[in-house]
Amino acid sequence: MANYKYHILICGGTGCRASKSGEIVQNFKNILKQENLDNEIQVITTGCFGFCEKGPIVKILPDNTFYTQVKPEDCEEIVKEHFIKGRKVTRLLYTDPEKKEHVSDSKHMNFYKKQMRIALRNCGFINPENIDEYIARDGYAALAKVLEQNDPQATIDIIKKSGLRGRGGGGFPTGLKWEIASKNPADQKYIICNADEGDPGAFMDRSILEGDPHSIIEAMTIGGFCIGATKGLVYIRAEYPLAIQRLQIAIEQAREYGLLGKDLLGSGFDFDLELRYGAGAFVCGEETALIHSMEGQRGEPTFKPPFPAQEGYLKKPSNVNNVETFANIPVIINKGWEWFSSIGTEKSKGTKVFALAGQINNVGLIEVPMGITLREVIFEIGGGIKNGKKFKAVQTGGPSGGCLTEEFLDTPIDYDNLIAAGSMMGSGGMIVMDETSCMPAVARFYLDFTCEESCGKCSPCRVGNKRLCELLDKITSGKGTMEDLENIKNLSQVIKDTALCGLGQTSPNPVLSTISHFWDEYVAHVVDKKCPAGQCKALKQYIIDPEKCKGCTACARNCPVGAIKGTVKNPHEINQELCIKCGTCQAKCKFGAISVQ
Amino acid sequence: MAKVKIKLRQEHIDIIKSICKKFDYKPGELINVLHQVQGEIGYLPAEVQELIAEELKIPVSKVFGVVSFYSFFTMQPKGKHPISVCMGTACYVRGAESILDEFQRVLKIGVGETTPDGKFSLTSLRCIGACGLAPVAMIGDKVYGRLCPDDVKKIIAEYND
Amino acid sequence: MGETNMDMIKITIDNKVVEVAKGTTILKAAKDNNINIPTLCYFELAGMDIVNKPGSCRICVVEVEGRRNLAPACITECTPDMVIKTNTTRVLNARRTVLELLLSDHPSDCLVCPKSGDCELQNLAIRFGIREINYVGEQSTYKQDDSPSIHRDMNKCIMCRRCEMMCNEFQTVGALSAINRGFTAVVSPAFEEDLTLTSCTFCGQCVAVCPVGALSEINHTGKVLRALNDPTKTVVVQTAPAVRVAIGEEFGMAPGTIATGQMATALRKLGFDYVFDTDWSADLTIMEEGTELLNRLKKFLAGDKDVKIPLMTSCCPAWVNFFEHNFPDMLDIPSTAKSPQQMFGAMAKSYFAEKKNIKREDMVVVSVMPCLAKKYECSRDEFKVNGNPDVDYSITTRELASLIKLANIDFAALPESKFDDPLGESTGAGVIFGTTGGVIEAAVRTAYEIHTGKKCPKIDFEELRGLEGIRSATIDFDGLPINIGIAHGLKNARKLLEEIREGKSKFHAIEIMACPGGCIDGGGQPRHHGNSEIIKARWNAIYEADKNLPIRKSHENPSIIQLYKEYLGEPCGEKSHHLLHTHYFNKHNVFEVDLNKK
Amino acid sequence: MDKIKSLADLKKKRDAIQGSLNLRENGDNSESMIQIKVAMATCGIAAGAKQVMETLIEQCSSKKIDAVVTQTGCMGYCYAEPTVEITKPGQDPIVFGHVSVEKAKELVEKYILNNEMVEGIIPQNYQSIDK
Repeated sequence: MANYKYHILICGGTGCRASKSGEIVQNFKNILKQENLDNEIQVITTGCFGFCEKGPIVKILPDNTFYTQVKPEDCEEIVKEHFIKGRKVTRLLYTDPEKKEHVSDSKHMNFYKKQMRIALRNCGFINPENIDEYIARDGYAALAKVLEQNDPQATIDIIKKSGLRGRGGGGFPTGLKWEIASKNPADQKYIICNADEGDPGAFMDRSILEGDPHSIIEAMTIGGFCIGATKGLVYIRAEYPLAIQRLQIAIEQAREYGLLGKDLLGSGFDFDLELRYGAGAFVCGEETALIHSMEGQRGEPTFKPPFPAQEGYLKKPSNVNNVETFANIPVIINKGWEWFSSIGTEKSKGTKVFALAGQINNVGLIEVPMGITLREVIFEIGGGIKNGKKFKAVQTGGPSGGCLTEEFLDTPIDYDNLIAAGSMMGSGGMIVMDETSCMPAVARFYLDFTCEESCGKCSPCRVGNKRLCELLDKITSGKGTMEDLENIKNLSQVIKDTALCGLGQTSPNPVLSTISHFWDEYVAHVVDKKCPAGQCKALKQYIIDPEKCKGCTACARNCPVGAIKGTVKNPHEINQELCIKCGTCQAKCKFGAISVQ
Repeated sequence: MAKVKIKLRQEHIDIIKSICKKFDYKPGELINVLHQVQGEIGYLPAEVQELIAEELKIPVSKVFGVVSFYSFFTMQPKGKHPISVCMGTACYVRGAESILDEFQRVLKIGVGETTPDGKFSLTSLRCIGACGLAPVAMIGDKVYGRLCPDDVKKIIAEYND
Repeated sequence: MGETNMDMIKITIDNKVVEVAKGTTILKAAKDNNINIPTLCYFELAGMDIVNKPGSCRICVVEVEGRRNLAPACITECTPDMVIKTNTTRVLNARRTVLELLLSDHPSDCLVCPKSGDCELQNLAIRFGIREINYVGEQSTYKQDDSPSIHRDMNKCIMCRRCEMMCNEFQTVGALSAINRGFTAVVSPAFEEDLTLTSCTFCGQCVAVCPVGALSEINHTGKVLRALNDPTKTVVVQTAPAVRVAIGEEFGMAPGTIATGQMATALRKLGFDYVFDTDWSADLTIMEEGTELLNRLKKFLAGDKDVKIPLMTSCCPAWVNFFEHNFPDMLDIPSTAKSPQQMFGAMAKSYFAEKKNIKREDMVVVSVMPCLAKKYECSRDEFKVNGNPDVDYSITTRELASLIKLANIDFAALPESKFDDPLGESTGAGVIFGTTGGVIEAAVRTAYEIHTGKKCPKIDFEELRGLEGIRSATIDFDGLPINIGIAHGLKNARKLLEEIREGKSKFHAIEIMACPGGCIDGGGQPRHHGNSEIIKARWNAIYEADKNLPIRKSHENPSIIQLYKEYLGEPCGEKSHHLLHTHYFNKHNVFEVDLNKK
Repeated sequence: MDKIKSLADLKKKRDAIQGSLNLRENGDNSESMIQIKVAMATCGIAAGAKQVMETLIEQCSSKKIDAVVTQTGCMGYCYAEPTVEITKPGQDPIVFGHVSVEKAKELVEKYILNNEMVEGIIPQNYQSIDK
């Protein structure tokens, strides 16, 4: 066996793979072979490091060098400089945006400093396709412990005491959920993992499955043992081919090791896993809809009760948890509930993974202890707003959440505070918006999403959200009235009050929160017929300032619809009738002569 | 009311029958069957759904009810180069709408349509998880990140030889 | 304190403390306390195994203390000490808004809608006093779909899914399903194609339960009026047994009123030249079907392997469609006897036409049926002679009522009159064709006497009656035990057919009717809006009408005896085989290899 | 592949593999560990730095010392190759010159484990490339 002195970890998450990280892996392997170093330096594809903004990421251990935005052609230089000459390739190191200094160790980066990785503990650290690496990190030790103890209730109690709550959105206490399912007797029960991540802008579940699939297998087995289920099902998005592949490999490996199948670790407990594929329906994140979908039906939610714990998959008691929730389980058992419950706030324990995105410098996947403030997340971890613009709002909780303003920046993040602020935790999407984002337009974007994803079963969601979307369309196109705003408010409230499932009940949140925090902006659209953020196409005009225009013709040449007329060296003019407000002219103008009104 | 004759290519009949058999003709496996059949044939036209219904012994209306519910399933053949523009929130706030508009304008097709020559089809999808590269579009398996409307023509030109 | 009943719980509803049984829904608890919460998608036919409560329309929401949002009353069960308010401002506003939303995606063409006056959505709009709709926007547009029996206008669909439930759960036909999602979600056949291209049996139960005008019957009243006003035509009408016990409801008479006499008078007033009775041809059906049963049974008992047992009745056209679509391998199981409607048509246009010397093309036969499938049945090619159908138009009980109203006839005040002879004379056996178990009871009354040559010791076979979905009884044919199975609802029929296919059926004869309770709740009957008491009243009325008749066995019907003597010869003889029997078609989809496509 | 049939099996398996991951675990905690850098430029390798580095890795691992052994470029003490820089947590780095395989063992034994000073310290100021 080779005695490796160095490990090169290369992010194999979807984001980095999109930027050719696969090619980087191959190049490293080839070059190391040429240089006869392939027995000393090991190349490992890992899961996501989280710092997607700067991907592809290449990390070198043991000296913990963190190279960012690596291109396949950089591999040779890294090998020659870093390994052969022992010099770091400074141009690929992360540059601190404030101090303008290179930082080589990820621990010193603001992005990682405040993070605490529990669910993501193995992501970007182990090779997800190698069960041995998982075992070496105490993998399956929690399962062994649980099986040896042979007391499901004791394990349920640990989870209950840890204070772990569902990470998929609702925040229901996980231990309690398991307890209810464990107390419903049945000849067959099911434990189900909801991996149908549908929030547009959240990808933590995918990252965990891609980076640490065994943690889910282990946790589901533990859950199965606790509730008395011998069968586990993972409902996974078909649009996640890599996660599916890694999970399948992991399941195979676990079976080969006897960690799935019959008589696990000599305990007499049988457990196995199967995959079920989602097919592109956000509503299937709702557990009853998910179950119907797994049964081969339309993913329509049904009224609860009966809860899945009473009557779930194939009418048998079932327990549904999401990926991130499961990822916490083995750690809690290994390190104890006391340790876990010492992290976080009074009612929200542990950490939460957020997908940080939007107009922010450091886009990526982060895991932070509950109770951290939005300010810390956005300005320290996230590195602040892109291009030095002003912070306007942050949207949490995806289509079910709301927009929070500056006044909430110092609120500690947990389930209850977010709800109190008019938003919610949701699955952990966190979209930061700057002054150029128009709030009514953002609300419309989310409503558009809800309309498209509504199953159509109940009238408030089927028709109500459609009408809400149409009303917001009216507002953003400058045709709204004050009466429309009143109707929007009433309709939102009624939908919240009457919709059948969580999707419908929370769908007006983006509207209600923006209306309450950005009322003036709505009124500006209605009364002044202006979009203060300059985003609403129907309400803006591109105007060429004849003073500044040098007649370079760049705008006219680039206008996709030929709406700009003018002769060389003479001021140009935009035909507003033809203009599609794409903004190309403004981007092309070197003289800053084109402005939006 | 009357007997309906449904015509299918022999190879498609064979594919569908073997997939249904693999899933033991269980109606509960409908979605898995549809996934695999679409994977093999590329799309799920009416005749294909009729045969799946026949094999699994469920009403074809239910099969269509499922196919038309899930956005992943399509009854239209995809173009040779299927284009998907990510409309996830991260991409949206970084201008994905204008990218999608530009694709529609350049290709002269709407979302969910295929160009008459069968070369390109255009869809929007929700978050492929490459938020760091937002806004993002995929052509086939290739991801294009940090797009601006100007890039669209160039990208399409790559495939237009 | 005395013993507390463990199964009772206390709740407070609109400030009143009441006790309800555990498991009671808020809707029921309210109703029992004279609080009528409005509903729309909710539908239940008690005792018939029919329930639709998706909890999806959200019209019935109420406020429950301690609950974040409003609770749907139809599906939320009462819990101990629950405090419910059914009429707070919040509730009323929510209901009104939801109703406005439904109306905002519904054409406002009430005045010309087939459901006007009998529409549950319209009733709600009246009840809520809707004067304007605050929410407007895009409306759904779907193509209109006409089949021989059913008209679909899905622009009016409110997605209550009652039709889908009937089609799939009660009938297991599966022609309809919810399709698409979100705003575009609607109930439709696969690929939004026409019903005629599906396995629809035209049972009409979707129409029977539709709360709005999305599903309605194909209306033939105009054609009937034209025929009645055509002096060159002799217009003959036949009325099915179940019509007489339901038509009174359309004129404010109590459910279960037997209005045979008024109906006959009304038909004459409408201008029909001959007012006859399908009960007459029901008696004829018994002669043919009963004889066929005995013939088959004899051969079977003699060890003839080619003969199929059980024999299944074939009067119900939806049932015929059902097995033609779903059990094409078993087309030789059902009786070949035509249905009473078609036997009547065949006899009217041969025997009676010859008797009266009316040319076939000058005679128009109209049938009044509780059924929508009868419209399709009379359009089938095998029931035509040179393109001229045996039955020209089949109208429903509802359509007849509208004709009567149109002609300014005060139905309830009409004097009673009798049917014309000879095709109007019938027995109690003919009447009970109108409900589940009736056909087979009528057959037993006759087959017993023909088989044994003895008078049957009883007439009322209580063991064959009832409203359970599947029933069975063994009737002693003087030493020969005959096992009889009865099913109504096609899901129950499917079960019996599958037993036969697996060789596990113990029955010698099986009666099938597609609709709940049989023809009394056919798709063409006056609407009961989920009140199963109405169906029970009709059911009682059928047996009462049977009892009221002097002759109660088909083979004792003098007109039938005369018919055989004068015209047909003997049951299942050559002439009756030609005129009164039919054959069935394989309607299952066929898959063919497409050789043209590459 | 052998099945894991018991908790003991799992532990055995974990212990067997854990070594291969130590490199990474340690990298993650480098601040709290002893860092040993071996100068491995051409001059160092010519003087036997490769064997020295292997010895150090082996010694640390067999004596269960939490140390990160890495290679580095030429430190500029070409006259004293092979050179090794040892940084204990919270202390300034010390560079040792003329480190042979034997000397390497001594460094581990005396300086690292027992905190005894060992001959061969190069006293001059230096600059590592990190700075």
